[in-house]
Amino acid sequence: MTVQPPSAPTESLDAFRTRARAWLAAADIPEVPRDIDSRFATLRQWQKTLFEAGWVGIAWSKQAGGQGLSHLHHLVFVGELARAGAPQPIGLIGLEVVGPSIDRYGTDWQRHELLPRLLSGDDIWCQGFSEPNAGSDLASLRTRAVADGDEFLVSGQKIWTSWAHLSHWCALLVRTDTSVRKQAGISYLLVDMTSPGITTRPITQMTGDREFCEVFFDDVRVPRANLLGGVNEGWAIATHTLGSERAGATLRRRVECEVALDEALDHLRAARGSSSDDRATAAVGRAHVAMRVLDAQTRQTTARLVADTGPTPMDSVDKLLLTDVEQIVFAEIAALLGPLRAVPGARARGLLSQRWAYEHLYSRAASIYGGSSQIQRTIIAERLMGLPRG
Amino acid sequence: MTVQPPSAPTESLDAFRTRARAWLAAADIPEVPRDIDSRFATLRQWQKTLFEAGWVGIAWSKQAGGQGLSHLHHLVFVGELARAGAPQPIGLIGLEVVGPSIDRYGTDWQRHELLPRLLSGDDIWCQGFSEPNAGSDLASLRTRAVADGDEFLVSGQKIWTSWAHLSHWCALLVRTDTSVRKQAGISYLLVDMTSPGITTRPITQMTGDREFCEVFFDDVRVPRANLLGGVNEGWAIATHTLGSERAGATLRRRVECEVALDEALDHLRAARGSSSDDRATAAVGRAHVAMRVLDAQTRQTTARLVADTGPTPMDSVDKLLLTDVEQIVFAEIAALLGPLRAVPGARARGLLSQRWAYEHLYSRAASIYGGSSQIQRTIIAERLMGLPRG
Amino acid sequence: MAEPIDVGAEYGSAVDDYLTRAYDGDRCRALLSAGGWDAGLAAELAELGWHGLAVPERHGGLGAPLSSLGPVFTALGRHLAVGPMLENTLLPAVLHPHWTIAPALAAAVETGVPVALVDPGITDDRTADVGAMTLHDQRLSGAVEAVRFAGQASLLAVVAATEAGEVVCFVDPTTPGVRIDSVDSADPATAFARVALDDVRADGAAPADGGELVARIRSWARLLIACELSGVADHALDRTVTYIGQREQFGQPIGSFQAVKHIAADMYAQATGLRNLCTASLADATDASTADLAVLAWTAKAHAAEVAVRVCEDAVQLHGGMGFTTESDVSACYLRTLALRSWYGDATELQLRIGAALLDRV
Amino acid sequence: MAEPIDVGAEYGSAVDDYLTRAYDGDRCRALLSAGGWDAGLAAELAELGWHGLAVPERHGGLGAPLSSLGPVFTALGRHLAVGPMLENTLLPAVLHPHWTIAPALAAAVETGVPVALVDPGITDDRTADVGAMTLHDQRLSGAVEAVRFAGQASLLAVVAATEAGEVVCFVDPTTPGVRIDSVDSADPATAFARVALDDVRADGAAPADGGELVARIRSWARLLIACELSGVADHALDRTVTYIGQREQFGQPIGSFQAVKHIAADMYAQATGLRNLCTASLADATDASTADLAVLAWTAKAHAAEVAVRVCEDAVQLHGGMGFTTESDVSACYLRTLALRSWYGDATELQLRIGAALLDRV
Repeated sequence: MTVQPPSAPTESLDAFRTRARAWLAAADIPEVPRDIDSRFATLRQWQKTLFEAGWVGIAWSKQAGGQGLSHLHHLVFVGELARAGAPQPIGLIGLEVVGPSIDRYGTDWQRHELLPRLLSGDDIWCQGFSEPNAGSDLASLRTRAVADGDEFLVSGQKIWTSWAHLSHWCALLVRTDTSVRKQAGISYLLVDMTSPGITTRPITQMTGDREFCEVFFDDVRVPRANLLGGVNEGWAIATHTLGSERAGATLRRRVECEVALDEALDHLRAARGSSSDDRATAAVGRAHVAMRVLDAQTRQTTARLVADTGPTPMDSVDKLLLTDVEQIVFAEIAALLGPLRAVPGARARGLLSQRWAYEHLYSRAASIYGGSSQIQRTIIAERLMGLPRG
Repeated sequence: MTVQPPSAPTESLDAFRTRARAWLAAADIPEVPRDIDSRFATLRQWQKTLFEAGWVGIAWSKQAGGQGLSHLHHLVFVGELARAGAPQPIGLIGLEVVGPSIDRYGTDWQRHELLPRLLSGDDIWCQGFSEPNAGSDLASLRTRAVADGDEFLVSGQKIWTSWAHLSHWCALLVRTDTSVRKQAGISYLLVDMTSPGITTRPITQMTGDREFCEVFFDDVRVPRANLLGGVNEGWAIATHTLGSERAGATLRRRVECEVALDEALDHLRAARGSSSDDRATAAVGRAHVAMRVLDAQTRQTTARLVADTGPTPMDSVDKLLLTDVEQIVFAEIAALLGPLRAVPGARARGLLSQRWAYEHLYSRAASIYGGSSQIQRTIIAERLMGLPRG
Repeated sequence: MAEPIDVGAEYGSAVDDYLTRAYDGDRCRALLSAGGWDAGLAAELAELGWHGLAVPERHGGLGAPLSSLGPVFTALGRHLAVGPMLENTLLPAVLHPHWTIAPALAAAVETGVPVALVDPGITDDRTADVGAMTLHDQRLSGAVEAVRFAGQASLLAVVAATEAGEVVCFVDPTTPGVRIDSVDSADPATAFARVALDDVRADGAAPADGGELVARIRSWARLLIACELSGVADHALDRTVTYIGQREQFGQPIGSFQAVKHIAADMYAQATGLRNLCTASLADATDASTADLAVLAWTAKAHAAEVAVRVCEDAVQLHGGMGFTTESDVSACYLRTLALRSWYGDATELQLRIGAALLDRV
Repeated sequence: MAEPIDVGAEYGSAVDDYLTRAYDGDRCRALLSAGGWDAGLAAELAELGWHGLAVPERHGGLGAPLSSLGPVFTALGRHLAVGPMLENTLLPAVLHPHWTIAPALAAAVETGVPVALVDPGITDDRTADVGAMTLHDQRLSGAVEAVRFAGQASLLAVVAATEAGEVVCFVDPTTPGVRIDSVDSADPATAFARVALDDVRADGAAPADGGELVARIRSWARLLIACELSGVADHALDRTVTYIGQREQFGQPIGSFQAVKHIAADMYAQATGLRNLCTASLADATDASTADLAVLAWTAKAHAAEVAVRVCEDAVQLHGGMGFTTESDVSACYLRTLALRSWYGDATELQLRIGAALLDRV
């Protein structure tokens, strides 16, 4: 496979789609192994392949090493990846959360040193934001960094850090001032995961996945040059980037759900033959309605992304509806497995049990991660509806 | 129809049921008119008929003018009335809320003067507890009573007072002390509805019913002899009686729902003929499951009533489940009306549109009256589950 | 994916503005308890020219696409407008090739005297209860139990079954053999009648394009009712936000209680989702094939039926006892929603049709 | 209405006490990730005599009614007990007339080595996916994709179709023509195998009473699974109450937030309703006709399937990220619930059967 020349910045979406489709049709799309170490290795290699072909950092500026195209181009590629049955690049945390923050708030050294390897997949980044005692109340984090000459000494514990045990770098929020309002005493450090004093422990999810980790920091030394932005400016950086990333994540998830539902429909059609199956019919009807709601909702999301409105409380409406839709879609499909849900290798109505049971379980996490549905409802009530704070 | 002799206190439930069934089979059960004045007159006459035959105050003591039987006997009769398609006596507020309070907390004069006419239906009582600005927060009521010699001068406004415009007496909660905790400054007055200064205004419900009223008190004079219990003891009396009545109300409503569902089933069976109708089949299945849940739940309620445990927070679980069940049952049945729901006189699947649309609408009020579902959930969480007060 | 254009938003705002000025408040409330029909209002709206929006310019209309009626119906729903808007805007626009044989179509646009749609196809579920209509040798026989505004109509557009499929025919309501009996209505914004035809001669459409035309009428009826339901849900939501921000219990507005807040936030999200679904469906409908249009319309109507009912039920709940009285707007919203929910199919019925259509595709 | 007696509550408490002492904690957690079968535990429970509860006294059992197994299964559910309890308690008790031809039934009671029930009737919905089994001339052929504990069983009780209806036959798993392939399990408390029989000679029940017997086994399986699901829901609820009382966010226990409280209160009400439904169903089951027993069992199972899933989903939600990991009990509760939900029918399937049965009654 040869590296294609980066396209002109004015490339139309249709032309871009055609080029992406052609490339994917010829590409050697990897099977994703179940074993977590091989999965990581395979997906990292896939990111490298995508990068070399010019499909990573599509909406990043050329100066930052990207393709200088628009968010819509990026979304088109996300969709084409999903439709081709190809995995997304594994370094999403780096590409969508950490990278944009470094690009915007970083020093020259940080940008030049870190961004190229982040894009290429040579460095995979993880995100050390959440803590065991600060779930929905993210700002109450307690991991401390104390200045010590040219370094910070970091101690504390993070959780829900995906791929931490295999990552090279960590974007870490730390408390640098305990005397002020909780949001005002937080700094953002870029931490080399090979630093002495870091240990990681993968947590098993009920899906069987083990990519989320606890990360323990025990007097870890981080050079002052690795501070992103100023001391105590971490909260603003983190929330800006988390907010910006949300719209992209919503749109990516929409495509994943759409592709999955289409696939389920193919299986159901193939298995149904000529016999009627009212239960599957009703389930497909409900799932389709839900998916259309998400499609309609994300047209607004796309419009906001194009207009670059930045984070808004409307993101919470998106999140709530997205959660609703994916939970409806996968619950409907998974219910069609009947008693064979208990047997992962079986097929019911043409649907492979383990595949759809997995999707269903995974959808249950949607109302928890990225701000629980309870948090989203409070944001909507107070910030969009103007209801009084309790 | 002759008045039957009161049965021996040891009459078995089966014997009692047989006697009730025989009486009802021979009784002249009235059609209930739609017009509210005629409805009131008809139902009042029906209570008199029931009273004269010994079917009112079944579980009241003989001293108080009742039949001296058990709560279970009373429940059997409630069920037999429903199954015979006969209305319940109209004076339920008197029989289940006010009467027991007068019997327990009243003076000799109050008991002898008021209870006999309350039982016979000569006096119909209404309940002046709720106020426009004190819905779920009942104790914040503002209707004031000021002592003035041998009288109280009452001013204020009540709401949701059923049949107020046609009632003879009102059980009224008033504020007699504004300097203490809100629950501690409430008194319970027995007010003659013909007193000068009382005006009533019926409110139309979305069901079309007009038996709930607003009641305005404008310097109404109430003799001190009409105070039930002591001054500022009204809250304890009201909550005791409201609590005791709840179990009975739950059991009565269960019977009504059961009878209605059976009737719907009869219509559906008759209309179905031999054609299959999956939608009706599924609806009946769901409604039956719900009804069985209520049946099972109310076995516990009955056990508590027999053991005379008094009000408990378990009543809130009953209320929540009862609400759930009636809303499921009537939503399922009403949905079978399809577009003909809009045309009250039409029949769909053998179901008369206006009948089942009414039942459905009425069921929606179940989560509001008698303590909203939100209030019940708070009680369950704090008093049964021991969760911390917010 | 179609671009998110806001079809006919301008018309919608105009209707919204007019109704805010001339209809809201006492007049609305009075008409909601007056049987769903008011000749004065019908004439007034006709006068304003609203019915001609989607009528071709050669017939004196504005020639806007049918999708531009969507925002109009959302506005009508938001104001709980009473009367035969579907009959007076959609039918003249869709049936314009037949204006010559049915001049009452043109009159409806001008005067507001409606053309009633006599359609046994308002549900696919237990159609026997609704009735049936057949056409043999250009003569119509049958009955339909529930026809909107038939008692007020100057013309009946009758959907009848033939051996070759369904067709639309026209009948003058004064023709011998036509029997129209007004019946009670549980929909505060609609008057109903039962229509029976006994061997009545029909003027009308050729069977050749009948099926297509009937499908088109029903699809657009579903889309516009979905928009109207979206408007009703918006109205119930608005009233609720106002109410819970003001109503105090336990010394604070009930809208400051988290449990209330979260119910309200769900209403907001659901109503927003429905609004966006309507907008997207209208945008996609314009160029859709008959089959795709049907699926779009089933989908929008199915979701609208479900969401509007849910939002109104929450609105009633958060209003407490007051929401259950006719003195609050939300009770009218709920009754209207319950009536429209199953008109041309509720969620359960339509989901089955959607599922069947999708599973049959190869 | 049967009196609200608490059938077998004593047995339930005994099981509860034992499991609290000897099973909870590390052992439970270890077994939940060990494939759903542990020979040691099976032998231990047999040793305790639990499997003989509903076995007639003449066979050395306690002769208690089948309904007394209900509280036992509730306790098993509450402790997320792993293993073939249904196979070891229900089958020997129901099939006791056949102990002489199938001595493994007695052995199951004594040793805990299970009798597997090979039943294509675990769902009525798309049965083709599950498999089929037929009996001709006393010879069995067919396959069933999912059989609990067939890989561990000393005997197969096979439900097979004949021209005269369904019958139960017995097959020694070592007979030639029997093929048992263990398969992966998504149920943390159950091991599964695929069972195929190729022209295998059957010992077994006479077809005469076959239908009755098969109906009885399935009804009791449904009732006991409903009880187990009720126990699982109770467990998820208990863990959640503890968790939200301790876990702090924004400076207070999350259980003090009204929105969390109200979700928890609904869980409590739902779990209570299910528990009471199970108790009432067991009380009514004892004297019920086969037809009534079937409706009772469908009803209890339908409701259990729905409520247990809902309660577990809320439990996971209120546990936040932690609820989604295998380190919390609620995730195991949820996985167990999802596996049992459709075993012998979920709510959707069974509601249709209930509705059909009720509408067919005259």
